[in-house]
Amino acid sequence: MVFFLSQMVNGLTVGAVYALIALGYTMVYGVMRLINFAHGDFFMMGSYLGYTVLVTFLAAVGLPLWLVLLIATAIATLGVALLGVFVERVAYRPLRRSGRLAAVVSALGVSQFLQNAAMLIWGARFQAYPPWAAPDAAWNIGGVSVSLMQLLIIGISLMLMVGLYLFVQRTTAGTAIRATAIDHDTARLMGINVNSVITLIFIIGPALGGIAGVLLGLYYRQIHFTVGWSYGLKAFTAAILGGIGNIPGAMVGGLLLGILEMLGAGYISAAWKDVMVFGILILLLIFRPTGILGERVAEKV
Amino acid sequence: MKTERSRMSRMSVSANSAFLMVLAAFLIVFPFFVSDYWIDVCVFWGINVLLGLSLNIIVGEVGLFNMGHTAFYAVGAYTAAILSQRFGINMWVLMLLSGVAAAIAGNVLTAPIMHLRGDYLLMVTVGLNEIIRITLINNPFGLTGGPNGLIVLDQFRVFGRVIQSPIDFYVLVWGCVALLLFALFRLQRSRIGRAWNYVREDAVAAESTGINTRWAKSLAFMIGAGIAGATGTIYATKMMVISPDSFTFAASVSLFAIVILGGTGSIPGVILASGAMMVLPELMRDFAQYRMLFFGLAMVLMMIFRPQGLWPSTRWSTRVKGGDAE
Amino acid sequence: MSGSRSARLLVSLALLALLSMAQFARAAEPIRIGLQAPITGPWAYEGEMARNSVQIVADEINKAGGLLGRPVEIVLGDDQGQPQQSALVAQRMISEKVVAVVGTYGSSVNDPAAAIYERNKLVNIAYGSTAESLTTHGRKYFFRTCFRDDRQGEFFANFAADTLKAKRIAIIHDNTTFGKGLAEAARRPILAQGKAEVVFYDAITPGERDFTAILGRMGRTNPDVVYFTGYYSEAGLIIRQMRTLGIKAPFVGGNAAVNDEFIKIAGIDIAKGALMTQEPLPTDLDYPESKAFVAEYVRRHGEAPSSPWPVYAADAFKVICAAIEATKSTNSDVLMNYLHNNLKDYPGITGPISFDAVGDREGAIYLAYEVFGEGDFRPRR
Amino acid sequence: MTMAGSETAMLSLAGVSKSFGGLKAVSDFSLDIAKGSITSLIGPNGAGKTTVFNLITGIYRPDSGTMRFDGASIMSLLPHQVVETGIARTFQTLRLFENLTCFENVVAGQHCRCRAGFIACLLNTAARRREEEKAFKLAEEALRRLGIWQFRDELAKNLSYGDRRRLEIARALATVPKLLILDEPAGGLNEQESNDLMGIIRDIRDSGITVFLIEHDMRVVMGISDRVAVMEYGRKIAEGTPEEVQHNPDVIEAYLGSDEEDDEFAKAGEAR
Repeated sequence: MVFFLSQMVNGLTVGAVYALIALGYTMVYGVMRLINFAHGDFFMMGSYLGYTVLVTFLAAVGLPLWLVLLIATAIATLGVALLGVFVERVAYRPLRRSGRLAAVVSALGVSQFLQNAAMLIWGARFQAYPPWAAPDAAWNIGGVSVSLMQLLIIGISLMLMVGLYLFVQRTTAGTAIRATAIDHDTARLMGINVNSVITLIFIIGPALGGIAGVLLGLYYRQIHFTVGWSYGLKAFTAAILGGIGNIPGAMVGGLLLGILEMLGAGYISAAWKDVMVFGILILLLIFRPTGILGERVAEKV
Repeated sequence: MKTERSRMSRMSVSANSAFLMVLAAFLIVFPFFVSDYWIDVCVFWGINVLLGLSLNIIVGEVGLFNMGHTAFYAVGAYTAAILSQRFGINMWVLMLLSGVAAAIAGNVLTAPIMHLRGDYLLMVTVGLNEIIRITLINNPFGLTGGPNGLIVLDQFRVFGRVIQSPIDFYVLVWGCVALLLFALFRLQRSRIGRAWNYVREDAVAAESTGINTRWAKSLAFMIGAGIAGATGTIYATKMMVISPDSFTFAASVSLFAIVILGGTGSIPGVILASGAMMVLPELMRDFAQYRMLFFGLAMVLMMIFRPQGLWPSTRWSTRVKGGDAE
Repeated sequence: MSGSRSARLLVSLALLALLSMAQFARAAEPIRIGLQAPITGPWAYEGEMARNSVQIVADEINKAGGLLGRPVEIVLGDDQGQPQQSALVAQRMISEKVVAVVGTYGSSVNDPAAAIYERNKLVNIAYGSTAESLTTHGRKYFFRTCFRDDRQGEFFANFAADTLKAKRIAIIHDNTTFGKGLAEAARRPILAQGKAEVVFYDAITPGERDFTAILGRMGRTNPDVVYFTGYYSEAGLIIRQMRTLGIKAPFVGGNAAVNDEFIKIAGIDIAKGALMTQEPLPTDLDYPESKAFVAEYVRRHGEAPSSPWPVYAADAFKVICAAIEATKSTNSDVLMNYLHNNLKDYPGITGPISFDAVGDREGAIYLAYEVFGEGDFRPRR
Repeated sequence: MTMAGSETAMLSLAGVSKSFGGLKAVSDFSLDIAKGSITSLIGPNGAGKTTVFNLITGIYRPDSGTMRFDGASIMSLLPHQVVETGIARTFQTLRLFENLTCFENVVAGQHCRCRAGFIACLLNTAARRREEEKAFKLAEEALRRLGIWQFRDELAKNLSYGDRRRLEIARALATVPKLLILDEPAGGLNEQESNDLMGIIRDIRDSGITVFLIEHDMRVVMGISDRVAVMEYGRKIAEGTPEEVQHNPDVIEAYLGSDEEDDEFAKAGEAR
């Protein structure tokens, strides 16, 4: 039981991060029907930006730790959001009328570019977040070890997810996003500026990815330019699992994937873990083609 | 406007034939002037062309998103390696068998989700690629040799001559390309090829016009996977050693990019793009570090300024002779 | 696209191809020896060091008058750490008519090349490919100056049982050719000796960062020592997550874990006391040849090579030159026979070199390293 | 004249119902279509007419009821199998293969009449060639019948709207149907084009093909129909000759009582 609970805590931690990244995939997909393969790399850039801020600017300044972390996170988030808007302008917007395959390849190109840019800027070797930055506190609750970073990751992720959900459901901008997701032309007729909505999506999605990047950087310390690829793949899987285009679906999918992974590795075999994850994904799609929470989406007629 | 367009498409068809003739001439003359190394480069180019064309059936002709194509390539290569190692079956038979194995794998694994939206299929094929790669690494029942892979000792034989030297492989691979082109040409001009294009254009309309879209999609997937599997046999005998390192998701992605960058559905496009993928990195050697950066940038720019690809698809469209003049 | 434009495109492509071919058509006066290494790709760093090291040896030989009165020249082939590129490089080496080849680094990358060299009867000496399988195919022209994984595995088995007095051993690998090979090579002697048991054996996925699940499962087996045979980046995470989970067993890494980054990722408090099994680093070698070599390397590049492998490349190059010098021949069969039968205890940079019947280097020198401080790995006393 | 159970019924629907998430799109719908007739289905937007078509052509599966065509049940057939039994259709919103030529569009209709498999196509057997020759001839006939043969090598997307409508009918005809189902064939056509269309539909009927259509243009409906059925809120509220229907108080009520409702429901019905 203790072992099971520890695995759940670990699974929730990883899953919360998958969910944060999956939100970016799902929002972009919902509005643009584009699989943004570069999204994982926004997450990676977030990790590196946070690292740079921590190491170069803030190491010397005598501010309290929580403030330092807040500033680093804010700068990384802002930077990644700007990057997201820029990428959308340059690499996706010109392609909106050129078919979806062109956009997918463009996204793959952006991903390739970002990875190699990161390699050139920060080097091909692994980098590590400074040890003083990450709070090391951990508790042992009845044999289950829970660290402060884990609680922070789960807490912040849940807060952001709920916030995003409320934003999309309750605000005017959120309504515009939902309307655009249903149909661009109708949304335009209703007086919604579709371009602004897409820009907004490319601020929110990458920003969430950026926050996730910093959080995971602090948690694991180790960062590398290839990390976006594997997390991106998992997060996208999570988005599909929950029902792509669906915001609560991304959360559920992310958490579920994290827990599945941890239980799979914890009880069965770490080497076969990914085979199980993808196997479950395929089975789920066979029996429930729209994911766990996905509604039946009308194929455009 | 109307007549102009139709004339243009006719001209491009002749450009296609011109391309193939120039290519054939080049390929015949080429080996007489270069070292074995460049012949070998062309062997791998040819292998990539085979793979690209097989993926093009799925992505280009039918419009199905398949981003895990190397999975089928791997199934073929490993089927050949395992059967040759254990039973010493003739390589030509193995080529057929591994093609069939890959086709079955392609069909069994994708049939249940064939009717889903394109993006789900994409995700499933990606998952499939990972499942197969990890399974190969984990060495189930001691079959696949784990991360070390398998040694392939047997080779193709033609009238007692062992296909071994670069020029032998050159002839074998490009001979296969020629055969495949011929087969594709036949298919494209038949009811099967047309059905594929109808499905790509509008699956609902195709179904309502009496086309079994599921059959059309599955057939394309089986043929595409089968060809990739058969190509896997050639790859295995060429490399003599195969390991999971050759069948990664990244390899699938670059194959996918070849098809789109070349011009979805375009045969000259696939040949040009896979050639460029082989030669460009060689030419950009001086920029070693920046190479992949430029490569990513080029993909984006290409899609923005030439979304239809290097050599946009021009089909050999079905025309009727005679009739009255326009 | 109009017909004439496509024709122009084709002509320019053909020209490009011809131009690039011309570059390889030069005739050669010097004795040419190939170096196949990952100059780009994920192992670019290793490839670069190997190139630097071999260059030092070549320069020395040329300064001393060359080989058989002819200068030596290095023909560099970049295999990018990919199997297919490796096969291409091997073919290029044969087209270039090199006398012998040094290389390469990765085991799974080496295999296709070794197969081609074998068929074309070209002596090739690997410098970083430690997988056992490479010398189990009966190849006559394949040699290596590095040691096989099973020697390191054996070293670990003895070290764990005799020095650490471990009874329950956990082994984790990363499912790469190298990591899994070493893990198996360690498990075998432990099982055979019967002094200890392997209580846990599983693999992580490289590139991932959360190993708490597998470590948690491992922790329940109460190991006395944990052996991780993968790379430093994951090793750093594993030791830290182990300690967070409260697993106090000593951590031993394989030779791929030795890297400053290991300490940075784990944090010095946690990394301190971690052990590594590995070939002696160049700076820890006691032979006069090694001291001279390291000094020259530092003079040229400002720091000593950070891994043992480039030095094995330099040794491979030296051995080839020694064979040519001794036999006064550049014939592959002559060289092959000489290396198998006549080369005994050649004074290499990494110690005496002799090859056995399958081309493996005889003897083995491994040390247990310990982490003492920031960036400080020292042989354990 | 009662049609129920009549031996001349080509298509007979009995008690067919379909609902989407609690919303009854079609309820207890019964209709017989006589062989060789032109039958129209009319009704306000959102009445469920297109849903009836989608049920017949296998795009949706009915919740209850029976559907028989030419004596055999078509309840569990997939759309392409429905076409094989001899029912061809067009769409309310045109669905052409835009990037293919008109000829290729029409040849699509012959796909289900051909049998050549993978091997036959690869080997280009004589049987395959004969079969294809026949298919091409039928496609040519269909194009000529609709008067668009001169556009055969043109891409479908380059045609005028009226010609595109004709092209879709030609494609349906090329399947050699017994029953042709047309979803608002006159939609978006001008008066001259509508008149031509009426002629074409009559010709089709005269060549022995039964026609069933949805239409809003009452001039067309009253001009060519042998029988008219009227739907409102998923139910059939009237059926008879054009004159009978025109004077049916329920129909008048339905048409006057409802303003142009938004046709969202109709759209939703077609989408899946």
